[in-house]
Amino acid sequence: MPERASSYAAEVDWAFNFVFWISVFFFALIVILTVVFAIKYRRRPGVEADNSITHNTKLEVFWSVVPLGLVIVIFWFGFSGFVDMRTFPKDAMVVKVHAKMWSWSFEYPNGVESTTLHVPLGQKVKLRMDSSDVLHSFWVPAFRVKQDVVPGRYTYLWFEAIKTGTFRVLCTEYCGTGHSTMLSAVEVQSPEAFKAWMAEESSGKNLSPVERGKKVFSLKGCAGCHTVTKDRKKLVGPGLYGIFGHEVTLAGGKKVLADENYLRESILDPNAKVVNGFPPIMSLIPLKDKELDGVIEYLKSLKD
Amino acid sequence: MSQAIDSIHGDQGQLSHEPHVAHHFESAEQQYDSAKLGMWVFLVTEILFFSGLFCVYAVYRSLHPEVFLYAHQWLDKGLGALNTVVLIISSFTMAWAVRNAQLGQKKALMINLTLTLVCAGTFMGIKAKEYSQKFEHGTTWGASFHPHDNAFGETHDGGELKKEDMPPNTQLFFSIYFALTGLHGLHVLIGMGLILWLLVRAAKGTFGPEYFTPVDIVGLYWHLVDLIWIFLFPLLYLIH
Amino acid sequence: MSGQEQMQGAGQGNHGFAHPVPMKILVGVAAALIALTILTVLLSDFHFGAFDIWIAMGIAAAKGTLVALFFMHLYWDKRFNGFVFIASLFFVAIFIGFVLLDTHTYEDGVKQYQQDHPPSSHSVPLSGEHK
Amino acid sequence: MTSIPMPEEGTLTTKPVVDETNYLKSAYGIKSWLLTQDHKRIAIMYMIGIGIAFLLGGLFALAVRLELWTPTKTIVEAATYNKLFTLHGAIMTFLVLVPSIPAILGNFVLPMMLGAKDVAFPKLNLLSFYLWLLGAIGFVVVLFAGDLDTGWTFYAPYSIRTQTAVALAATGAFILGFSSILTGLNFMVTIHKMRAKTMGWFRMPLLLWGLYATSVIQIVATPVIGITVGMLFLEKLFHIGFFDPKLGGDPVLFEHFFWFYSHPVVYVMILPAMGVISEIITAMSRKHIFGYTFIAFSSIAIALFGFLVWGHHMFVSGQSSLMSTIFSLLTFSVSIPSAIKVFNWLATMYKGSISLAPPMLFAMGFLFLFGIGGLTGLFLGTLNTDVHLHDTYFIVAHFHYTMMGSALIGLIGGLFFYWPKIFGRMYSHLLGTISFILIFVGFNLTFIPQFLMGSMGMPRRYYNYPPEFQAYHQWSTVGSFVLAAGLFTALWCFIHSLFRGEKAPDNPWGAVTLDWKTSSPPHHHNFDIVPPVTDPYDMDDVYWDEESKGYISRSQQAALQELAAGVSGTQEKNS
Repeated sequence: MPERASSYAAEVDWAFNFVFWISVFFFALIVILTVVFAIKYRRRPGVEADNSITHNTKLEVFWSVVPLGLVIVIFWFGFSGFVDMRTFPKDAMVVKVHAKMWSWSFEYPNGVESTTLHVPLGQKVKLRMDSSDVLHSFWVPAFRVKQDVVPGRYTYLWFEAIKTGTFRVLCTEYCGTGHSTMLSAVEVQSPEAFKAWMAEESSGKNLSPVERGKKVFSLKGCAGCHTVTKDRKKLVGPGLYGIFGHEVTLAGGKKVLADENYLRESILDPNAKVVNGFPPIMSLIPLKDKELDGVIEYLKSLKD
Repeated sequence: MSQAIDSIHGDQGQLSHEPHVAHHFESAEQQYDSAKLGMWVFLVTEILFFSGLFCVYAVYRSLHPEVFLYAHQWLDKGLGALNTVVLIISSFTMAWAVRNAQLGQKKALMINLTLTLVCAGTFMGIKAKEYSQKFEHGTTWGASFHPHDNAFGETHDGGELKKEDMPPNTQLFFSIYFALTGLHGLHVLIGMGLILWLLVRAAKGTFGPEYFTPVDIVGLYWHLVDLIWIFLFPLLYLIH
Repeated sequence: MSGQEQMQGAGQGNHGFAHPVPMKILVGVAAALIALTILTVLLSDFHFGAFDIWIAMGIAAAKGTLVALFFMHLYWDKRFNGFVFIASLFFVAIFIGFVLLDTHTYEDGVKQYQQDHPPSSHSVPLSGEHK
Repeated sequence: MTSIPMPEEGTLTTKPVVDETNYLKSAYGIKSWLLTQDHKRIAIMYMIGIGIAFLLGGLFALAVRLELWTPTKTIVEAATYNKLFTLHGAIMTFLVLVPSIPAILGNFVLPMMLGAKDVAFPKLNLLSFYLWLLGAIGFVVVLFAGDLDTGWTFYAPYSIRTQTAVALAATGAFILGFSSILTGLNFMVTIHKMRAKTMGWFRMPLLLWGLYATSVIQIVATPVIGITVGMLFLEKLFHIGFFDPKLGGDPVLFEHFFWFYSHPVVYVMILPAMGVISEIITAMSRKHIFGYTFIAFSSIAIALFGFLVWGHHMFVSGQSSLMSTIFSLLTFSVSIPSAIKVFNWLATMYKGSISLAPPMLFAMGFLFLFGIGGLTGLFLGTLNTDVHLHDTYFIVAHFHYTMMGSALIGLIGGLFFYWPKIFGRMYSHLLGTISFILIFVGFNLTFIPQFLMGSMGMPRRYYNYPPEFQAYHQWSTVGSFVLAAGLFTALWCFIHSLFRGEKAPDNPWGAVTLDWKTSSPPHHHNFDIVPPVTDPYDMDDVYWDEESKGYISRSQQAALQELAAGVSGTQEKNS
């Protein structure tokens, strides 16, 4: 099992090992008996099978009731651990998690947004998660915590980090081509480092439009489908490097100049003018005006 | 050992076979019981098949009761009740037809089968009228749910439908309505096909006291279709 | 059922397993079904609060039992056919019961989401994204 | 029908000799196969069809394993990889595992075990084969009509949005569901109505209890996947909005619908395999089964409890905590009947005289692999460990141990067991043993590493994976090729036996059930005279006959002599 970095990780591991050793015991019992019987009673001339044994109700009831008792105990450990996971502490810091096709973004109570979840050590954190397109699942192996993110409703999850460090976040509910690139990280920092990080982030309000555009571009997950590298590599969507001011051919064969209006319209109503050869599946991403202007400035800045 | 079998094989192996009994059954009764049990097991699969839609109905009615209260006023209770009575009569004539087949009354059997077909036709006619009304109002299922202005105003049973208090997700009701009644209608059509096939064979006089299984089997299927409508009618039309 | 009818049915040279339902029962059951239909329609004008659904379902169940027992021969049939029919209702009950139980217990997550993102009530969002 | 007088060999050189006592030779020509109503011929057609589907599914599996050799792109792009694992999953479950044992071994053996001439509805039996074929063609057409990249579970919002051929795959699954329903219906009615005169429920072989429990599940669960796939079809074409959150639908509702079928269906896969293992272990250990009633009722218990537990697939999917707790508690109720069966099989082997022929090797392999498969299920039924382990490679390994390791090994063991009866040919035990060793080693080498990486943080269905898991993936890929080699060896052993296998005796293993009291290959309509029904596991009823190198049943021989005496007696009277 991976390292233990959350309050109930130890409990989960305990239950895991408990079930593990019970399974090893029964498995060894089955394998040894099979091998011993196969060798001891192998077919030899002159040795007849004792065909008289047909059943022994007492023995059979024994090996029905004993496993039943064992599994009830296993259920109890699993259940008590589960209760801790699903009772949400009142004093937890609520962070809104937005999952979308192939990227995570975290929104703090004071409005700061980030693509990685920064958490102070020992602080209980409650995540309120929603998805804007398909099912995703938020999994931090080090915290032993996982919860699907379902579009159309909020799903919740809480944890308390007990170790500082960076812990990987993965998506475990299949969500399409970029399912395996939908990674993020939980940065557990000391309270001071967290305050410093938060201050630096919230001060970032007066970024220049291009910097803000760059931040929004990665935050809203545009990078999941569009590349900004020179090679204009096609992912699900077209590469956007040097797109500004060039002609693009649309699905109907019509040619359109990719000027500021075209970029603005393609963000506000993605499927109005889809470039030829691409599926019309870009979902609507709500952007504030400053963010929209920032993204357009950022796209304009992508030229050699 | 095989020679012993061959010598015995000659006279005793061949059972006295009645006309309608397949070779692998010992007696007509075993064949009849097998057919009945097979049909009942098939009816179980039909019940489970419809249970999926009844479950969707139950879930969305419990999640959005206001949608069902509002949207069911678009349905015409009178037509629904009439349809239920039509199907009950068709079920009655079908049961009567099974009785006629068992007693070998060929003419009565054909009359009853035709009556059942006529009732089924009326049922589908009334359904078609209701559907056309829905399409006219634009109150269809899921994404294509756009009620036009003529959909609002005075309803069949005197209520008043105003556009502004239409709750969100009203399309759910009509998705369920069209899924349930559509699937049921499909089963009615299949039933009509089967009864037509029975009518043709009855005309040739194949059914009598010693061989009436197909009439009995189609009768069971038809009664199940009626049974499903009996539950469907109050759930969709009589919501209050 | 009435011995005389059964004997007469059996007497007609069939194999004793054909059992025609007497006319009295057929007509009686049909009349009862129509009466119950009228009853349930009339009752729909009265409001009994939470009981409405149960009354409607009760009447429908009564009609269903009538159809199953007499029109579908279960009353005279082998016990196992009836058992198969009842067992299927048991499985349907488990299926709908567990799903409903789950729907109710996760409802608050859905309600809060809909407060924050009210789906536009009138026209359904027809933007291309889910074409 | 009296046996047709044999024309001498030479006269009809072109037309081969019609031999009633061998169903393979009782009629010739393609039409006699394609339109046959003989349950034995339908079983062979299923065997060929399912074999090809298994080959196709296996190739997809090897492609997936090859792609996972390196953390990033090895042979295919992400989109193709998604299609590969989806089609591997869909073909293996819908086309191969669900019909496999009931359709192949069940179809062949069930009527004979009951002493009947055929299943209750032979035409329906042929119809379900052609429905299976139609569904299979549907899936093959999906390959060319845009593939399928939703995972075999078709989960809601993604399966509605994606541009791949989900509607076509849904139709294919619907038709396959219908075929499965009809087979289940056929078997249930046959077991109820066509048992031999003196064969009560508790004198039936345990494979029939397994098949009966399987048909109960097929009849009650399959219609629900039919309506689910139908609704998905309506969702794709008409946007009906049951599962699409944009139209007020609820994706978790789809999961409920899907798993209400898909959990019981894993018991459709395992129960027939357990039945076959009961037959193999008793015959090979020359011992009466230990605890017949417990094993019989545990099959029914697994079938019924199987309907109460589907929620353990959805602990983290947004299902409420209350329901997760209820489902977790009920899930543990299913593990008890499986435990009873395994212990009873072990008790059967106690004090037996165990031959290590290939069927027994596969039966013991089954005990080993099902042991791991069943016990790892405990981790996933426990609530808090499943939160960590859900949708990881731990789950992939678990269900491969139960599906591939138990159901498929049960099928291959069953084929090795019934092969002499089906084709009248023995096979080389050496080839069979080699194939077992390769399959056993390859299988464990493939899936043990997946348990480890699953618990350490490797999610399911990942095209690019974190580099630290590369070693595990590479071991797993090597294992999968060893497993493939083992499977091809088994195939070669079977084909080799068809041509060079020597003639099989009627009862090579000494089983006592009625199907072994027919000739190998059996008569066109199984029995002329149904042999007397004995206790299905009373091994004293048969004795080893050195001359025919097979077992002969004392009760059957006595009945035949008595009948012969009776016939000669009447001939004296009326002559």
